[in-house]
Amino acid sequence: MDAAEDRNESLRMLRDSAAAIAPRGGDLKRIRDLRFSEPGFDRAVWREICAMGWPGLRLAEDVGGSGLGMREFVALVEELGAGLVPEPLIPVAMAARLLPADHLASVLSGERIVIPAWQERPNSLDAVGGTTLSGGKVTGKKMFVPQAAGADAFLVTVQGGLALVQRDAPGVSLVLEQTQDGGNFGTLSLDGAPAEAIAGDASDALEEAALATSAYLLGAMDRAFAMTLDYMKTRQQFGRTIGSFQALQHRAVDLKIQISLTRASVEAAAATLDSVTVPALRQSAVSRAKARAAEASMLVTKQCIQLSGGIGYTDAYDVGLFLRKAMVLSNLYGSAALHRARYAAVTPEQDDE
Amino acid sequence: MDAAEDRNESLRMLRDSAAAIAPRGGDLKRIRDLRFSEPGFDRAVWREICAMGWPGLRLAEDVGGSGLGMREFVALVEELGAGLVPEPLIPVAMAARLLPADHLASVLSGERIVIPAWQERPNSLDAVGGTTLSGGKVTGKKMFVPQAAGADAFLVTVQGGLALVQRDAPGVSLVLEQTQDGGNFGTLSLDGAPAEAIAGDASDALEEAALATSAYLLGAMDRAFAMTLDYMKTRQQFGRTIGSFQALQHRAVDLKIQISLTRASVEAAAATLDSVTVPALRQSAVSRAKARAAEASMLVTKQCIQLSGGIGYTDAYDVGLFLRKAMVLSNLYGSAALHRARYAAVTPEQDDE
Amino acid sequence: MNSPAASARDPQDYNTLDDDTFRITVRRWVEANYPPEIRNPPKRLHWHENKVWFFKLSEKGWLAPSWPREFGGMGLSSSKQLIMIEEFERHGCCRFNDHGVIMVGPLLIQHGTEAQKQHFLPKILSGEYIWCQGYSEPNAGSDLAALRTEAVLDGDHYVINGQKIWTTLAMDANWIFCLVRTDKNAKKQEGISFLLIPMDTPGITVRPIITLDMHDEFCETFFDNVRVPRENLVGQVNKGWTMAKALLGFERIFLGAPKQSQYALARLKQLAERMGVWEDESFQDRYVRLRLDIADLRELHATYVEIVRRGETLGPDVSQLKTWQTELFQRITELSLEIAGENAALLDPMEGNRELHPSGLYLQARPATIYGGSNEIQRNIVAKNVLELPDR
Amino acid sequence: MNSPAASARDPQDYNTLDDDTFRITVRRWVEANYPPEIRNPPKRLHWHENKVWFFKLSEKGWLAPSWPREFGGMGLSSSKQLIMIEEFERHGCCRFNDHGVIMVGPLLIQHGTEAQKQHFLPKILSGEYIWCQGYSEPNAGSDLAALRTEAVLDGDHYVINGQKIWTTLAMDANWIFCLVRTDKNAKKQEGISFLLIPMDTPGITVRPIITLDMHDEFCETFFDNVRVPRENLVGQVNKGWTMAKALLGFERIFLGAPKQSQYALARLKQLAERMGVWEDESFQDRYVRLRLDIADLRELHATYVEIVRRGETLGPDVSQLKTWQTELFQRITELSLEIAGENAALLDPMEGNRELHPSGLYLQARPATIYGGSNEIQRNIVAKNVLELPDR
Repeated sequence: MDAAEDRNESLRMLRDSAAAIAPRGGDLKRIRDLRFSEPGFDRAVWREICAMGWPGLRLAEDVGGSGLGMREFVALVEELGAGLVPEPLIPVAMAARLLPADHLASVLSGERIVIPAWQERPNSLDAVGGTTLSGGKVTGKKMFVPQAAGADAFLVTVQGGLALVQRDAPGVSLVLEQTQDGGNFGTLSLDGAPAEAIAGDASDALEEAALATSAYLLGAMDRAFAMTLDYMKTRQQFGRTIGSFQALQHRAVDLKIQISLTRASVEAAAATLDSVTVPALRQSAVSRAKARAAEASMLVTKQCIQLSGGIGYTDAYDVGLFLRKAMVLSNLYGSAALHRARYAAVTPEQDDE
Repeated sequence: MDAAEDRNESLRMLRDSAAAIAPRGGDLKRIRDLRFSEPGFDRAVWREICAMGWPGLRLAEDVGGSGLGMREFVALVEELGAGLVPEPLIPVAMAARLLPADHLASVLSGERIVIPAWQERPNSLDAVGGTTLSGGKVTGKKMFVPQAAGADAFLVTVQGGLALVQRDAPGVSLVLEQTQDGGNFGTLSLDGAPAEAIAGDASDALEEAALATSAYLLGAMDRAFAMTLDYMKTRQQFGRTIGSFQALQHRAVDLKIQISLTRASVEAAAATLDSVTVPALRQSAVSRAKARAAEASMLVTKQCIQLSGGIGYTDAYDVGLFLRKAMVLSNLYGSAALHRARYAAVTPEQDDE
Repeated sequence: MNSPAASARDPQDYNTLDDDTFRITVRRWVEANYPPEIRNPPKRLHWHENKVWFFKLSEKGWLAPSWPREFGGMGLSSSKQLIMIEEFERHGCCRFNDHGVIMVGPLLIQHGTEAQKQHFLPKILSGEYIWCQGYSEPNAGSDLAALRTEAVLDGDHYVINGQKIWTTLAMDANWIFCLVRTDKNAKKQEGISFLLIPMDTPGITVRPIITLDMHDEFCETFFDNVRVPRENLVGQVNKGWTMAKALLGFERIFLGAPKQSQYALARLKQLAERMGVWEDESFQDRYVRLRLDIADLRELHATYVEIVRRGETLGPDVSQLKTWQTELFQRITELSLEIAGENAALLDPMEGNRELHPSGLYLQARPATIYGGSNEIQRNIVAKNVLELPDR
Repeated sequence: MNSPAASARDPQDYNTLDDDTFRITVRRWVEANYPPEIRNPPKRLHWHENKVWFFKLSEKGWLAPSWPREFGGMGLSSSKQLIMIEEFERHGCCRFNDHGVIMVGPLLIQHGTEAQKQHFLPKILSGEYIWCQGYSEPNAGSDLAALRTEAVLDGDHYVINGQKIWTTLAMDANWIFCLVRTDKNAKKQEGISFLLIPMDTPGITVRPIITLDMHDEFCETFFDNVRVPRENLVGQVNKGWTMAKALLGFERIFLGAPKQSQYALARLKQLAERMGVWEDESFQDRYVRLRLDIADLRELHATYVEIVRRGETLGPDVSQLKTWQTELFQRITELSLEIAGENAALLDPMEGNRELHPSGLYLQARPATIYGGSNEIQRNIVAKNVLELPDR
């Protein structure tokens, strides 16, 4: 019991520390101001985040990390999702899991931002693809690189390993597209770009990023829902608070159920990643969580718009920011459909019973 | 305008005439008493039905029919669905469409009941199958023959035509299974049974039966819904009429919408059968109507049970009879999934626009 | 605002043509005259974009199919009007700034003074006066009768104070027709009047609202001691509510038309092909359901069109149509987002192809269940006025 | 009613075992002692069918895991109780006539007089007294506090008149524990008391209710001037409501357990294989959604079990669990009917295989959203007590 209580206490402290960056119930002015800017986040805030040790939370203490587990990381990221924090914690933490010790210091300090570039086609969880590294030169094309505008270097997955490519190296071209949340995706074309070979395989780091994204979506949908409940408790129509209308009440309950299922699923998956090494079991848990988080976040945020009525359709209303975030993250690191299919493929039937 | 008004007037009269067998808003004691009996319907009532000319409604006047169209047949059958009339009008009318003139008199008078036996595997609309007629003997197996317990003869589809088989002929064996509505399905095994060859193809008569079944389901769900609305207007809980609770009101509206869609779909399909000869267009219209009627009737009747609360779960409560009827007819003459697939196969995309 | 072309009166009485001939006549004219660059616009166009079509219709004398011929309309029967709408939709004609033709004209023809008719109707047809609608307010949305923008008589003028919201294309308009409260002590629906107000009257401020899909179709309109002559009142004082409700008659059948859903389904198909899921059995399974939902919507819509064609009044059950169509439209755009993969995130169309823009269409579909009476209100209407479910 | 075997007291204190050892102990005993012919019954069994298992447990001293050892129970910790439940479920043990053990025993232990405890508790454990529950009435379903069955004091006896409904397995019981109205003038929830009534008292009539799935699990029970001694009152007069509510605590986590849905899913798979649709991509697509719905239910359920394990009280949010589980259970049975083709119509199992009975399972799933507090009530509870949405 004591160990469990200790752990709960440390999770609580971690969540509290997130308030420094994403004040609970705080306004979203900073988030709004950063939208559609480049790089789409604030480098100074990123350094604060690094000062708190978050990109290295999962790393061993001897390489500058905090030695904590996925349960802690997920708890933290959920808080950041509630605040729609745009700084690239999830991709950088993924890169940090893959970089060798001698590359970590500048990344963990925030001096350099390294973003993984692993994806080569839409709707895919294949972390390798066809990009090649040969004679110190990398050639290939990577898509949907998140918050790419802020990257100093890319950790590119190649056949047989990884390659670290500086953004300003010759043969590197980066095309940016804006995303609904005000951030950006990069398409990275590598044409014999000089690169440093890094040993390793991104698959497991990708699982962690997918689960962290689920937690971010959980935090986001929960906050959007809380804001909508507040609105329902104050908005008057027909001489009544709209939250008193039973049809809206029951719809709100259905959203609450989805949020509860997502929380249970995400937390159970984090516990699995912390305790189980069998790849199929890890993938099964992550796919379950991401499939739920993706669908639930789209459902919850779209209903929050509907429950807010006309005001919900204005860009000026904050709930819309959460909908846009769900649109960006739902299909990133695998859509619900992709994760459902993977769940079916890796999960033996009897595990359902 | 006059022609349309005349037609509407004749439809109204036909609907009114149905009240002789299925009194509007009448109790369902007769229906209840006949359940799980053999043959599952009342031969005397069947003769009344025949006296009103319903099995021959679609036949030309010179063979003893009324020369009316599918719009009329569908209007009539909808009323019978509202009264859950168990007499085998749909299968016998199907048989009547296929029998030669010299066989019709005894069928249209109600003296003999001929039921089509066309199906050889579940979930199929193949009206032919593998049953063969050779040298006046028929061999094969037919399933899901509706109200088979009351048949005097079966009109069996065989390769290249039809075969009329007397129930008591040698080589005929009929196994009955009870159905949820209190009727029965027959499995008909024919082992060299003597049969009379009849020229023809059951495909189009099968379309008519499928559409009529949709209309029956429409009548049934509409009546179940009306009964449930009455209950919602009278049942008191928490000092209020339960029909005043907004969550229940909105659910009732969603059911109403499904009923309205079904009505529009069934009536449009009947108009198509009355005016269009292209098989693909006819199949498309029928599949659209049956797919909607099957799903809507299951949705409406199950929700009527839920809206009725505990009493809805008793066999003694009449709404349950409509649920059971929907369970029997939803998948008969093609399930919703089967008809959706067929709709996709036969309907060119541009017809959607 | 550009200076308008002269409006014409078409000398022909099209009611004398049979339906097919009329349909062909309309189709040929539209094909010859509609500006191709604005076919099937993905968003509602502004005046500067759609006025070329407005003036084409105005010059032809086809701007107001429903108005009586004596006022410059075509005086068409209901069934002929529907044929025109069908042909315009078929060709992908845009909606122009039509509040004058659809709302203000019929209102004045029925309730206006002789002087109002003579002044306003020609200027509506010529495009000199372009209108927006001032109904909703921040605290009077679903509960429209709770509106509080106030008009107080001061000599020969009304003095207006308050705020309207969701005034469609107010920045394009030079006149607004407003519901205002003229009696604060009356019961909610009473004490409301109809006023016509020039947008350049001192004290009016218009602020565009940026919507979720980053469009500026809607505005907020503020009134600060705005003075208009009392002649600008339409109909009787304090009787505006009844007049406004009558004008809403057609809206629900319009919002329930299958066009939006059909457009979205065609985009879904394009996207599915592009994403390589078109052949997938599980996609096809969901796609055919949507096809059937539209097919049945088309039949249900046709039954309401038939009522209009017969010249009968639509009952409250037409709210079913609006509810089903708008939610179907949304479901189609939701499936589009699901299959779009990471492209669902993009702000702009995929690959520069405006027909491959699942995020845009998804966001555009959101307000369909909110405007024109939210679907919650539509369900209340059906529950009470069609199903006759009790209040307590 | 058969004469009961003697009940035993198990001398061992199982709380001293570690969880794994205890689990193995239970598992071995169940495997050795559970009658194989009643594993995984598709319907609730009657006393004549399930009593063999009841007496096995009674003889072993394992009938009442939660009761203190002094009263003949096992005195197990919450976590050990959960292990027992899990092992029983895992093996497919039937539910027996357990109202005495689950409801009446704990009620008496907390609120009963010394005499009541001494009289009733041993007879519950021995199976001499078999109980049913008299709560719901025809006009007091969701609104249970509206109950009207009345008990009027006449000297040393209460005289009971009224009607109960949904009295589970009343025909098997020889005692009923009833909520009755003892003060007609008090507010709804007040004025209700708890009475224990022998079923053979003159004036009691039991009429089975045939349910949609043609089972006779439930009854109506009529009281016509039924006289019972006033000593049969449990706890204070007019305080029955509070006691009854406390007894309902565990019900929602029980009704929210994934077992029903898991059972239904296994049947769905079997049916899909039989119908030849198992490999279809579109079926698999829907099947995996249901698998995931169950998987997440399992995780959510585990969080509530954890609360119980820690000995804490469940909050109103447990209503979410009951809502989700019961509707999921129904959705699974609905898909089963869809794929069953014409077999969906059959009254009896397909091919004589009781595991292939889609229509039966479909009907059995219907009341899950009605009993134990209808899902509408559960949603009201969450809306008001968890989301704190207002009443006006």
